[in-house]
Amino acid sequence: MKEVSVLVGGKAGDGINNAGAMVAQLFNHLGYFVYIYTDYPSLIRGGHNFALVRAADEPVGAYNDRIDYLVALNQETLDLHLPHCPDCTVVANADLVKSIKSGQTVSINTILKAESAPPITGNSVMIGAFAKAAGIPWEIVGDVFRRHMPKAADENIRVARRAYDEGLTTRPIPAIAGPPHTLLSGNEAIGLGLVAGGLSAYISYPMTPSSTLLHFLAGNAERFGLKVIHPENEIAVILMALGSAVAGARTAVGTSGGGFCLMTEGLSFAGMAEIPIVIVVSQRTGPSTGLPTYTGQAELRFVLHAGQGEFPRLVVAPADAGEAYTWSAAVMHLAWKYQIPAFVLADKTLSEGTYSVDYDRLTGLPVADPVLWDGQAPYRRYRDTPAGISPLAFPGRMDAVVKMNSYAHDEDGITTEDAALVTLMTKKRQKKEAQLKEELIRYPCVSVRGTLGATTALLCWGSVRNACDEVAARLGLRVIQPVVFSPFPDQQFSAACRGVQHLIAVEENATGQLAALAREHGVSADATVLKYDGRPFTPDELGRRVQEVIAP
Amino acid sequence: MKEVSVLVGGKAGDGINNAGAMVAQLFNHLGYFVYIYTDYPSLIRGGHNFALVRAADEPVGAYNDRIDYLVALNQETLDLHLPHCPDCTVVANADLVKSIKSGQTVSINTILKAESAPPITGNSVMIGAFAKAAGIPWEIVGDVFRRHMPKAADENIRVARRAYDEGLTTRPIPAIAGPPHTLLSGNEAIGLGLVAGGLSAYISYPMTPSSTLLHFLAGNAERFGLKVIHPENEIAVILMALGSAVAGARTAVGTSGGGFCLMTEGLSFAGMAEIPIVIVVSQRTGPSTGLPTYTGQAELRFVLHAGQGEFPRLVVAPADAGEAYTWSAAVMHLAWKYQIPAFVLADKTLSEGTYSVDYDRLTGLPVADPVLWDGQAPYRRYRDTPAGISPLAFPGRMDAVVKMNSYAHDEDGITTEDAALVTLMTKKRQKKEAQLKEELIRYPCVSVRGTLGATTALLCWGSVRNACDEVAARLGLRVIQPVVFSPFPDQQFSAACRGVQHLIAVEENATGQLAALAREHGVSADATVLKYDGRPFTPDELGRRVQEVIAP
Amino acid sequence: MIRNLITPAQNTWCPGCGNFALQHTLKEILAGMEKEGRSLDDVVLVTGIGCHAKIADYLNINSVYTLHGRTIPVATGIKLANPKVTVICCAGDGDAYAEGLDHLIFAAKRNIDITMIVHNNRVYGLTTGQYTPTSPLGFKGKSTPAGTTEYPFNPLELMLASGATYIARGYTRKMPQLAQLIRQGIVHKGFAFIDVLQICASFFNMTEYYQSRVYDLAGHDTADFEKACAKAREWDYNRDAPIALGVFYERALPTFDDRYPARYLSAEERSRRIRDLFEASG
Amino acid sequence: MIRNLITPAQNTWCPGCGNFALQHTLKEILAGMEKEGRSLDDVVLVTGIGCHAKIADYLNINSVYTLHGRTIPVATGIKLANPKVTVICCAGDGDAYAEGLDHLIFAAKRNIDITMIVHNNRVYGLTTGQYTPTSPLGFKGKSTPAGTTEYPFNPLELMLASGATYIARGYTRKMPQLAQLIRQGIVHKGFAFIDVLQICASFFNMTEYYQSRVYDLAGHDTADFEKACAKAREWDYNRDAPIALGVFYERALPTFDDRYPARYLSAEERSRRIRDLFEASG
Ligand SMILES: Cc1ncc(C[n+]2csc(CCOP(=O)(O)OP(=O)(O)O)c2C)c(N)n1
Ligand SMILES: Cc1ncc(C[n+]2csc(CCOP(=O)(O)OP(=O)(O)O)c2C)c(N)n1
Ligand code: SF4
Ligand code: SF4
Ligand SMILES: [Mg+2]
Ligand SMILES: [Mg+2]
Repeated sequence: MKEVSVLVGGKAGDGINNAGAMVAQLFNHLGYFVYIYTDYPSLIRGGHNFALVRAADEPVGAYNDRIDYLVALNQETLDLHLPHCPDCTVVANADLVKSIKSGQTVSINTILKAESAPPITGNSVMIGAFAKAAGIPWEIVGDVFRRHMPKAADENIRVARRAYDEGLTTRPIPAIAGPPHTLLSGNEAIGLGLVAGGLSAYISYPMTPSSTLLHFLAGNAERFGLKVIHPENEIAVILMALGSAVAGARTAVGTSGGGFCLMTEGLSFAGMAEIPIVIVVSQRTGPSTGLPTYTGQAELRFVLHAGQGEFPRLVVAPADAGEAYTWSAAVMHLAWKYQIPAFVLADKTLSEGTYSVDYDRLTGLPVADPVLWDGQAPYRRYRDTPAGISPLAFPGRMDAVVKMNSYAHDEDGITTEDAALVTLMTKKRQKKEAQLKEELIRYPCVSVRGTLGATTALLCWGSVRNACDEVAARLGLRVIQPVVFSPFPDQQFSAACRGVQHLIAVEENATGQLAALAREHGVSADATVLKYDGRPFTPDELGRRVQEVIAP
Repeated sequence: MKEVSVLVGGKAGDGINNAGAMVAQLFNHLGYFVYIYTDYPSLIRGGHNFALVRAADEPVGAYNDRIDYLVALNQETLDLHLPHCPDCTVVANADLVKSIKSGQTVSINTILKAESAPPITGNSVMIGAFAKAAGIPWEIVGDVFRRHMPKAADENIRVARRAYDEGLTTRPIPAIAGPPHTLLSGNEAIGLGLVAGGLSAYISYPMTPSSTLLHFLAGNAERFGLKVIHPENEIAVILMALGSAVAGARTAVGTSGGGFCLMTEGLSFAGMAEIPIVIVVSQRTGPSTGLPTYTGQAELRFVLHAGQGEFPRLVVAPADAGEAYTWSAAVMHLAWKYQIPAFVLADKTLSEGTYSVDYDRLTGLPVADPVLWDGQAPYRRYRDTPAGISPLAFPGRMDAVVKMNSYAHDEDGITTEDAALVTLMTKKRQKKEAQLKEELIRYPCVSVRGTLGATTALLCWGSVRNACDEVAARLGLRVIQPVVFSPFPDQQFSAACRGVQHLIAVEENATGQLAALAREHGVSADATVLKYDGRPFTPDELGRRVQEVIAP
Repeated sequence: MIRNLITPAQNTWCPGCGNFALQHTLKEILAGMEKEGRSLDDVVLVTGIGCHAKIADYLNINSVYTLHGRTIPVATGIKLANPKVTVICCAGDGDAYAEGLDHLIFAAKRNIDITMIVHNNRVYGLTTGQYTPTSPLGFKGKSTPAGTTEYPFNPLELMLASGATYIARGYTRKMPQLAQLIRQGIVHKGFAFIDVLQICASFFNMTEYYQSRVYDLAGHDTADFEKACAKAREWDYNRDAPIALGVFYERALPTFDDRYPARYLSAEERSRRIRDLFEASG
Repeated sequence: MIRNLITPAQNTWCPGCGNFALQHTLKEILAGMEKEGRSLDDVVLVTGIGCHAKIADYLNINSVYTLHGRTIPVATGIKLANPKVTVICCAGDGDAYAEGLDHLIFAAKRNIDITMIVHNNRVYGLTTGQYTPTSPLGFKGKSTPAGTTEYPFNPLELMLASGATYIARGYTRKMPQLAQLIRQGIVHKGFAFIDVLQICASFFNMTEYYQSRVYDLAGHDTADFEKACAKAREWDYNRDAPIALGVFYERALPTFDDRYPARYLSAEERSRRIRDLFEASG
């Protein structure tokens, strides 16, 4: 794999995210696949932020230990990162770094003064300087500014150009053949997937790392005909969303673990009253407030079992933006077909990571259609049917009295305490689950990757899959990634595990939640490789740790 | 087993619970062990209520299909129950039942008028009539009234006596040798256990079937020096309780599944900030509002995994009032020793069922002591120690700055985002769990009962154990009942399962949650016997269903 | 087709319960709407959990029997998704003033066009008699056998402070007025709040107390905020005082649902726009 | 021993943030208490989650850094368990007025003896700039890029309607007065509420706006409820109007914690009473 990595670092408020995005677009327009990881503490200004852009000639979804270029807006960036990449090419802000041993510096202040540009354009100076160091043709740089920083493009281009002209090309990056791709963050991909699945309302209370999904959909509400609402708290979020769904609008909510806690009572209500709802949970490091801006995979079991009582639920955990897009659409369709709560389970790495996506090469998933009432009165909201799915009608529909109920109820939605009826209705809901499980056989619920016939396999889920892919490629391993967790795809999972002699579970949590779940489904991992400090596995680190357990 | 069962039925508001309790006391004073089950819909007046009193010459904790006496305050009681016990002895309220084929009637109205007693004494008439039919000596009846209905005992005794004198003894119940026992409901036993564990504050929002615990402790607040608070909602409940614990008061909360949903964010906070708290969750039929006054066992997995992130928790599910008392005390002690959230997981059957308890024969459990700060400054709230337990000090303690934190934090309780520190503190919490698991080896975490060497075993938990005991006695089976679910007692559990060839999981839920958990811990049940209509298994019904799976 | 407005579900309220009056009143209002040619298919009843909430089982119209304390967000969601429907909430006082108080204040703040009827029996009925935020100081319920230690709050004052645009109080033993207040609340465009003093026959029977104190707010200027405050404060749900019934305050203001107009996108248009956005990000 | 009141934790507020003023003010107040001979071991700071809440890391006193929106129940629990400690809450406006509004109203209703300081920057700071319940109509935040569609509510009015016994408003650029208001709030026996207009330099810098409008409530009769209401309504957090700073209202009332006296039972006494109860039930 041909690859190059750039770290852009500075303090919170310096616009590091934007700088990273621009660097990524430069690579994108040079023909590379890119991935961006952003690392920032939970504060608004001053702390250390960095964006890691990795570009390669094949799709990537993780950053690695090696860094080729270090773009440093301040001394702290050098202090923190240079020791780990002594050979990298440094492009530093002369105003804030002490002397550097090698590499070049550019003075943001001087250039801004010369162009009488505002401080906010400071990071464009660094982009210009980096582009020159990397020998990226100016046309591409100018193009990328005009396309991706359309607001005040001219000003930014001016300062970038001056830095570009002042700098030297020291370590040129070749263009490679290939069209630019769409660069999407995981949250943007989820949002677009939901829209593709028919989203008409998104309701959310801000919580990192789900907030950017709220911001993205709020910013595109007009474009997609959405109602985007930010209510008083997460309890209001889930119940407003359920009300919206009751009235016939495809609705989703988004949050992280702490906010999801407050939604669990509403979740169980959706299960009992059979209200379709999509819940996006983006995990961060817990427990409790934890590390708000860092990643984790410790809510798989919580999402699987949250809410009192038992009811069918769909739980899907995509690994990258492409999967996030296609599955979010599918999750919405399936939620509506089965009238159940359905989850897109993400994590900070996925939600806030940026990936190259090729719209035309996304694997389309089937589109499940809802079962609508045929108008034959009387309408019975919870009519029992062979598949357990009751035809849908919404309040306002002529001649349908639609009665929804959180109590145990009869087919008309009237409360009951009758033992036989309670059993019948529980079975009705179980039939839906069985039918959904059946239908999911046509979906790629378990992704098998790497060396398919290898007898040593990495078992993983969510964004960690991307690092696993790379390790598997290096070591010749199989990768087994369940995407759907509920209803559990037993058949596909055991097929995926066939022939595996050494199974290594790789997870970003402290207990091995997927490993435990696999055990429950008859498959025991031989070892677990766990990490729970909020930072994603790099392929390098993961490779080392996997090798330790393969050949101790 | 010598046994006799009495069903007392009437409409909500008739005082059926009280009548059941008095009948149970009559048996208690005849030397029997008793068990009371009450069945009532979720309404205040008018629906059908019944209390089932089962008395036996050995301890019982379930009611059975056979009924010997039917005490009917109204016609509905006869209509609903007589078909199922055609041979039973009927004692009916002449005012509200049509003619009866056999048995005797007594007119409540006539007797109340004769004694000019108020309507509320109506059920005492029925108790008197029943006592006579059962040939219970009047001294015992009078005694029981004076002891257990001290308010207005005279009035009640007068009407009971008149009914007693008017009736005939048709099916006498012999007294047996044996002292009377304490009769306690599961919730009373939990409450007393918590008090024994040092409870000083109980905070709760009413929710069936936990409400009677709130009422019991509120009614005894003075006696036990408790602060009993009913705040605005369950979120306030858990956080007020955590505040109380932070200040050094042993505190518990109680709720059912729906209310527990709202506590999950606080739960995770307790996990991260290491605040000891006891949470009583009494299950009812779900999902959602479900059947508020009926039972269920569908929240085992929810309680095990609730809250974002991972942290140690203690989860204990007692089966009867005796276990509820001893374990509630132990749970409180262990919560404080390990500074963790700890659960008493009950269900409606246990919470509202009444059991004979012999204080002197309760198996005492060890008393775990908290680790208190020795006063050596500086105080560090989260000091790492070999067992992971940080010595406790409370705000107000001289020279201790006590900083508690829901964020990832250092040993002083100051927020950190440092990867190494985050890992260290997670390991610290894991060490506590390991230590607790070690300590629990000295506790009876898995109860093995019945025919200990049998190769066919019933795997069960919570109140269902009582029906399993009876079935096992009849069929010569082993009963395996985990009492502790987290940390999972792997050692005791596999010891308990040793030699079992046919394992049958018996649960009051629709998915077999314990069976799945056992699979996760390496033990597969061969069959599940499930029930989820809100009514507990009777030994008779369970016996039939177990036989079906043993010899199909 | 004139429908039967009462379902076959067995009614399980206690004899003498004020909920009968509320049910009857709503039934009459619905019947009236139907007579005026309005389709009841466009009406949705949203209830919490409690005795009051059983009305969802009894009235034969669209209903959502939600969770304890959560009528308002569900009603808000329905109204936002389909602004054409009339949404009526029946909530308990435990429901609306304890478990879900925040939603009530935000509904007023947003001026969402729904009608909120609080069956204020000043006790938790269904859970067999605990105090609520409107029980008087010293109330001896099952959770406070020695008497509560908190003053009640005054829901009307809270609603005035929260920006509600229609604030009224009714009483289950003054049915014609109650019907009038609810009818007017439904017609009111915006958040309509009606606190209904509802008799709980089993746990807090205030009939005698109310009978001798209630009076009609005739002649009160409902546009005068200050006067509304004064009238609302006259009786604080604790001290003895005359208890005014009627509309305390009303004013016109744009509604929340109005501010979120429906925007329909065809499936093709939707796909095209998604594609465009993909392209713009490349 | 006079302790260092500031911890070594790195301060990460933005330059110009009003939280510095609040921290400095609290530090001075604490130092003053110590000088008067009060032990700071008896003070507990309870914070929510947000920029404001970082003060828990910075002030070297007992603290509980709780959850978003949950300062009050935690503070209430602490005060109930140990009525001798002084409990101060620092909450955000998102915290206290959105996520956890119900607790605020109940704290006022109960008159629990704690001091509630709301760092009201009228924006969610830590989550990078969304509207809060006190943001003005039309506020363009990240969740409402086209402007909010809701009027703010007025927290002072809500507190007046909820029965709060000490209600004040301060401003981070009027530090001596701010210190006075907080000090008085701490001394006040009962629930003390102080809404502090706090400058957020990054997402909603209202310095200019406030500077020209704030004035001191000198001479206002804090015992007069009606006048307090009028003063509270003068500025509604939306329309342009003079902004009064100072104590709006204060009165004496028994506190919640007072009503739950401590009752100590020795272990033996406790066992004896349990045993007695066992015996009584047989
Ligand atoms: C989250 C939650 N907590 C508690 C309950 C139990 N519960 C059911 S109804 C009710 C109170 C009902 O009181 P109110 O709202 O005044 O209604 P009423 O019965 O008086 O009409 C409670 C506490 C519940 N269903 N859900
Ligand atoms: C239950 C929950 N929801 C959401 C969040 C995310 N969150 C953290 S701080 C915050 C808002 C902070 O706003 P405010 O209370 O006004 O404090 P400020 O940052 O402005 O001081 C939010 C929404 C959270 N931590 N917990
Ligand atoms: S308990 Fe009260 S509110 Fe409930 S049905 Fe009976 S009288 Fe009505
Ligand atoms: S974002 Fe605003 S409130 Fe937060 S630290 Fe910065 S200036 Fe202060
Ligand atoms: Mg009520
Ligand atoms: Mg704020």
